[in-house]
Amino acid sequence: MDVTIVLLILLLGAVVTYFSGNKAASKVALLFSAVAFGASLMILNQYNQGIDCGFSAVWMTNPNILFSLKADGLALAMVLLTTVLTPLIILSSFGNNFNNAKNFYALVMFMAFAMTGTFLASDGFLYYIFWELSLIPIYFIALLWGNGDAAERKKAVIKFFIYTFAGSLFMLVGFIYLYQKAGSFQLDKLYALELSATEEFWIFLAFFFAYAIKIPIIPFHTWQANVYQKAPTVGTMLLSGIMLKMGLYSVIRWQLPIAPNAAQELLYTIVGLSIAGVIYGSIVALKQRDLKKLLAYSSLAHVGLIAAGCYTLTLDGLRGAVLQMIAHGFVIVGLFFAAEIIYRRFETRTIADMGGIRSQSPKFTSMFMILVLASVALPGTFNFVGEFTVLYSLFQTNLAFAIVGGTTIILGAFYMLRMFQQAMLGETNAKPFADVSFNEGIVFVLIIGFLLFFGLYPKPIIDLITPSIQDILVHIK
Amino acid sequence: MEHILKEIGVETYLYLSALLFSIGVFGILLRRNAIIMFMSIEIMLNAVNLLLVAFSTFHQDASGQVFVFFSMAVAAAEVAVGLAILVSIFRNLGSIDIDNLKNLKG
Amino acid sequence: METSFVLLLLLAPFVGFLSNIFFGKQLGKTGSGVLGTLAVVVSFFVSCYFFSQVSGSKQPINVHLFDWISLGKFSINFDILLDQLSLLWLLFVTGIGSLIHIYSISYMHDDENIHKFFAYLNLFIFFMITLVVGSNLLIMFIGWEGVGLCSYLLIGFWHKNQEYNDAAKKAFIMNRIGDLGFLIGIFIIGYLFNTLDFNVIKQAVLTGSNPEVAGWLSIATLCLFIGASGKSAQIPLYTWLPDAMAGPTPVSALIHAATMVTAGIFMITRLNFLFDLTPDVQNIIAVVGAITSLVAASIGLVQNDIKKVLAYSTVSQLGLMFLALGLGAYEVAVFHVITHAFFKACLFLGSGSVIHALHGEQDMRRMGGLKGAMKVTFLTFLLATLAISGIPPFAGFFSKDEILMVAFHENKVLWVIAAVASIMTAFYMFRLLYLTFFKEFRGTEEQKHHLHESPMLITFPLMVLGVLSVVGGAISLPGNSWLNHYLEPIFAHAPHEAHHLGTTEYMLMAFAVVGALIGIGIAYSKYIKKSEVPAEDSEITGFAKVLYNKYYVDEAYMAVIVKPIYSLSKFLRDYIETGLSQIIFGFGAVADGLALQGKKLQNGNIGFYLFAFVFGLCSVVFYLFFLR
Amino acid sequence: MSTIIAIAVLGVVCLLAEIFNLRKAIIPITVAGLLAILGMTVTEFNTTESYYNNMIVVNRFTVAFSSLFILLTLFLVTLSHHFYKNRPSKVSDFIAIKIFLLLGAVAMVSFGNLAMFFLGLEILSISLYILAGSKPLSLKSNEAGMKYFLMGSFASGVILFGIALIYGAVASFDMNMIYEASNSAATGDWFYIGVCMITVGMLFKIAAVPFHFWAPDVYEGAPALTTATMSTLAKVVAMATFFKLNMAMNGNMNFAYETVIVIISIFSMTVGNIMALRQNNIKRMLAFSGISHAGFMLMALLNLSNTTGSLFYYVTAYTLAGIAAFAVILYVCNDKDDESITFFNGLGKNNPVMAAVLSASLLSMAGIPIFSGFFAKFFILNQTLQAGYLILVIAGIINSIISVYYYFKVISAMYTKEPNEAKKPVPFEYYVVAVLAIGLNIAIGLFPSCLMDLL
Repeated sequence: MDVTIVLLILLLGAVVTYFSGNKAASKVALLFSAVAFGASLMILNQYNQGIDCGFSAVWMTNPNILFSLKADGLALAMVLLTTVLTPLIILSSFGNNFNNAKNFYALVMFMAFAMTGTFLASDGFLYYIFWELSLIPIYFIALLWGNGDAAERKKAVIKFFIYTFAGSLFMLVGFIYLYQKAGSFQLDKLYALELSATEEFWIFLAFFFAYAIKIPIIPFHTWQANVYQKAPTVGTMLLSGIMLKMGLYSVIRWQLPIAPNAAQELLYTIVGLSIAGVIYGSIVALKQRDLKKLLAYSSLAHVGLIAAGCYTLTLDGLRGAVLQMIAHGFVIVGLFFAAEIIYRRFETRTIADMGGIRSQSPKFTSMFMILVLASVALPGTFNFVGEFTVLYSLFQTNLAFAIVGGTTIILGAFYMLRMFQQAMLGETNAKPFADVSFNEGIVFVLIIGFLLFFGLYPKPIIDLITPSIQDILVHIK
Repeated sequence: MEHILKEIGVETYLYLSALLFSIGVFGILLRRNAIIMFMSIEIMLNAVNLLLVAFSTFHQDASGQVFVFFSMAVAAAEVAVGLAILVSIFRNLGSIDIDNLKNLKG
Repeated sequence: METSFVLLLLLAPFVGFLSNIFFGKQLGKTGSGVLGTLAVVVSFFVSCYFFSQVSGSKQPINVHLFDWISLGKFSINFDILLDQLSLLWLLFVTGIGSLIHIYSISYMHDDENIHKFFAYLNLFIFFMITLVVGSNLLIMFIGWEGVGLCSYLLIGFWHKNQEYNDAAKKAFIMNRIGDLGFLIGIFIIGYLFNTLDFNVIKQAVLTGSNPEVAGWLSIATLCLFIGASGKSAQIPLYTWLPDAMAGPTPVSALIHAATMVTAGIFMITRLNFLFDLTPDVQNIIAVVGAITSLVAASIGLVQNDIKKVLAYSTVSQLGLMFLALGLGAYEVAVFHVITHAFFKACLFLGSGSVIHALHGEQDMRRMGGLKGAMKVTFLTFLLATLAISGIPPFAGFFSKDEILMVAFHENKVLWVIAAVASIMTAFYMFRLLYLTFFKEFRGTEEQKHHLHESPMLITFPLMVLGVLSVVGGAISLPGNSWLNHYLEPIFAHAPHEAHHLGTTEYMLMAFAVVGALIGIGIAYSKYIKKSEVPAEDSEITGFAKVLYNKYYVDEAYMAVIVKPIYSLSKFLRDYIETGLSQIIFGFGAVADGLALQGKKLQNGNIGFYLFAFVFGLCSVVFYLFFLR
Repeated sequence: MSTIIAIAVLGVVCLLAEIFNLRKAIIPITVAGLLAILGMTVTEFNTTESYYNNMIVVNRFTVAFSSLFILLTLFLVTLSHHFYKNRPSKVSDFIAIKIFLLLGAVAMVSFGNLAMFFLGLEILSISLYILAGSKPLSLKSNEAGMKYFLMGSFASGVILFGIALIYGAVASFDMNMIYEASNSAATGDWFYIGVCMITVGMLFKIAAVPFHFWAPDVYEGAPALTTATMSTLAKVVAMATFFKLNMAMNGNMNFAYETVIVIISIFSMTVGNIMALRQNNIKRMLAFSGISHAGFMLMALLNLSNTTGSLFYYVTAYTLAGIAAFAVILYVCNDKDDESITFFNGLGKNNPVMAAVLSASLLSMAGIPIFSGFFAKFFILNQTLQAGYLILVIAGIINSIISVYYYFKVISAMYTKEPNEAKKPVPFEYYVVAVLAIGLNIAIGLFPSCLMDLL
């Protein structure tokens, strides 16, 4: 069995969901995504036994393109992240009634398929196709099932689409250029390429455009907050939980090993930029009025830190970045879900209109609180493991980076607790707030359970990703 | 025939037909009456025909003259179609001034 | 065997936390309280067991639980270290913790969320134990942040009041500022020694000294000290502690007086071998400690809220401990931590008892004359007050006196500051005592009517702590210190030779006692003789007003740090964000404008089209044949 | 060769059918005939032969393109059935003209002699003039016909002049001779001026800037099916012929000529895309989009020896997407006066399949994977970069970004806006053509090799 099975299940899931009718769609999608998760666990098991689960077949000969999937620990970790979050995200949407549910869930499944493909592809061209492919479903999800004023939404979503599309086209040029040099899009061929300093610089920059917009690193982030706010929560979760990680993963998988010298050259600039994003995101988040926007900026801050970790080019940086990607994926999905739950009951996302929820729904409050704490990387949560490792790598690069980047733990606590206080605490709200339902509870419990368990025992994940990261580091150094 | 060409020079024919061609082009550019524009196109085509014939003689090769027949036939067909369109325009507009045809733009 | 006991030690409170969170409601109010208390008592007994083991064998116990985080060059394990220092802390954390749990059963009985209260308290004990027993810096950091979290949860326990929530948030964020320092310190140590394990670092420090290390080490210890000053409320991060009094009184007693706030001292003592190598940082610590103690004491002079006075007193006492740490007298600091835990817990619980009796009244101007109605409370309070004021032979006398002695030997200026702070302490503590328990009752009639001694569950812990405040000094008597001896293996350098008790020492003791008595005397003359009652808020003027408003430090922080950040945030949100957005839209607008212009070109005029055609033809020909 | 004859016969059959009152059978007969011809053509794939003194050349290139043209005509004829429902008496004419148009197209790519090229070109053009003006009562159609006619015949004149000059230099219309002449140093300036004029004429036919002005007006004014023909069939015929001409005439194509192509390509892409941003008529929008695609296709000329496959792939992808899009446009705008984008509002609700087809075809044109338009752009850009024109690649990329905006404008109108009219049934032919075309489009996207390796 190789990794194509996961892709096939997800794709099949998308098709079956589409034909299953509006009523059954969510359950069918849940089923298929859960099966995909099971399949990826089996792949993981195989991988741990030392069986190569990759796949490779010739797709075209002219130009020379292979349909090749590489399943090393890093890719598997990201695939698992995708396949575990997808059912959770689908489950989280059970309380919503979407028009045309079959389309909606089919798109969600398709997006999961595309993102999984992005993580697995080891042929640059194939990778690019999956990368772009994941953009279409989220465009429709945000456009059609989003909230708020339709014209505004359209504007935000099209901006997002064009912006990210623009970035990735530059990456495509980079890939084409590399192809001219290497005669292949294969990952290892591209790794082995000897490029001149100028070439590396431009290749690095071309990739950087694509990734900086996707991740996003300031000042390329302007699409983010609006889209997060306007998209339906499921879309926001997909975007923030998984899609951002595509950018970060790609930095590690493609950009750094292909253009290591340029990365070394630009290290200070780019790490500095990423860290500036941490501060910027945190400060902007402080005074947001909309809960989803606040979370969007918090996400900006967190991914800034992750990106900084990636670009330090150290083992700790890369490893911490991957850990933090996984952790952030979970926590941000949880937080957006919390926002969604409040919205389901109060029909508002404005923080000022909330408050006093704690006395009405202790369970929800506790779960939200734990997520907030995980988000500020309290030790004991998985986020801490990642953030600590990343900050340590920043320190190895430069003390100032660590100090400035470290302010995230202060500012993060500042805006998150401020939000929590305004949204949840205070005099009991006049409007009734039902506590979490069973379905909602499951999502929270799974997310929280994951974060806490791996917070105390991250070893399995660390062991999974470390060998592949070391392989990549060989090419970087 | 040959000596005539030698006496006058093939370049001269070339210049002549280039001149005729330019007259046609300027006619098209400057006149606004559709019929006159058609005529200018005919002048252009005939300029080419002249050139083809001249070259045919110059090269002692008949294919050029054959080509002229093709070209004349085509020109006739073309003008027939053009006139048909013009007629329906005239029916609709009552005018064949090309400046009236400005509805499609932007 | 040891592993399972260690797990019992750690997990007992955690299980208590879980069961209180999930089943607290079903257990009933008393039930959850008893459960919570039992959980801590179990830990206390396990600690006693280990204590007896270790003090017998003198061998620290190391337990490896599991691997945790791997970094590039080293990995961090989840290991437990039970040595003399951690056991000492364990004992008083779980011991005082148990007492306060018992106290809370009664104190919090009327609160609807009592099960949560006990859950949080248990969680706090769990994290505190983690902090203390961790064998490396990062596990300590788990506990460190964890207790901060519990502090946050408990300060904001009455979550309907947003001011309390503000206080909780402030505490958490202030702590986090320190935590960043701590974290950076950890990084540097990890970088220098490739380990975070205390014992390994100690070995490394003791065996080799690398000059290159020294520079970094100073930064590391400085950062660690910043961490400690956050948690232990030193200048400039002390402002959260007085605000933290918003929490229920048992919380103030447990977390914000006896245990959590001493974590900074624990950490520095734990890493004494590092701080010994960086005398510059030690000086900073000593100075900061001394100044904190003076500033806090001076603010305490004029506060009217009974818990605020105690809070400033705590800050001040913590300052004294840091002074000792900075002077290298770690064992003295530890000694003071322990005695302080006894008498300060007693004071807080006593004040809680008073507040309980007065149905939430905390302003001393509305108290007075309670000694008749609340005999046990008064008596224990008196003992603890004497202890804190440094009257022999109460516990506080010995510990405080040792600090002063060390200071006298090391630096006279610091000694003067500490001595003044001590005198102030004696004054405001007796001011507190007099205003609360003596003279006439100044509250409402209704309160007066309901005045009563607290129930047994409240007075019992008071009595135990009262007794400890009296005899606690015995663990480290001058000249024959059990504590110094016990802690010896912890320190890189042998503890200061117990000072030879010469004339100077006796002079100093006498001086200290006289100073304390002067403070008490002033208080007596003001509040007993002249029967003064502190002025109402609006009437306070002059320097007293500055003191009463805590030197306006909070306001200054607000104006200098918080407000600018808020304005910056608004500015970024309203201008920069939109501006950046506009830039992106600008590209679109440019294209759009071009499109509009282009539409004019596409004017429908066939003449123009033909002209463009000819123009194109000509330019191509021209370019190809004439420009070439 | 047999292809051309068969097509001519089929055209005559169409006309005869009208005479014998078999009006209803015309379209089925034509479709069947075209299918047969398609099959026949495909079997000729591996033969390389020339006929009539090298007048007609059959090789892989011509067979591949001819097959594509036949396929496109097949689609267009199928669409005709419903489109000309209200004008039954004219059906035979329109179908016959389309078949002759195809004849011209096949002649154009199969030429071995400039005379054949010219004849093919004129057959194609004249058919299109007629089709463009084929609604005699509509002023728009008249205007479109007139504009197209005037400019087209002007361009024909220019091409003819070019041919005459080449003839003057080479003394033959035969492509082999011309090829040799282009490779010899002794060839005079006449020849190059001639090449240049033919180039300009062909640039007009594919609607490249600055010879593009006719396209939007004519596309808008002509009946929708004619627009479909022009934007798909006519454009790629011209492109394929232009490519073939270049292969023959530019044996030593110099740098300056390439520069001209580069500049025109960049301008075509940019002008086409930017102008398309503000269009409200979808046909007009597609006209500008077609201009920008012409710019892309021009890139193929910069790497003549390698790009045949890429060009073929590109035109296939583009035309299939175009046919699918026009099938939907015909469906939506059949009973309307013009083709405003607002008519597409709410199509996603009224008719999800047609909306999906249109979205897919627009996405394909925008160059989004997994639709073949993406691969097409990729292959072309890849070849262009190989030829060393990084600047052109970057321009192409930037233009792709711009183009997304207007394609998505239509898509979001279909899905987000409320429909302004009731549902109406989809004619079966439109449905089949739309789905088939987009299906083929996606299929060649998934298996690009099947086309790329042909040539």
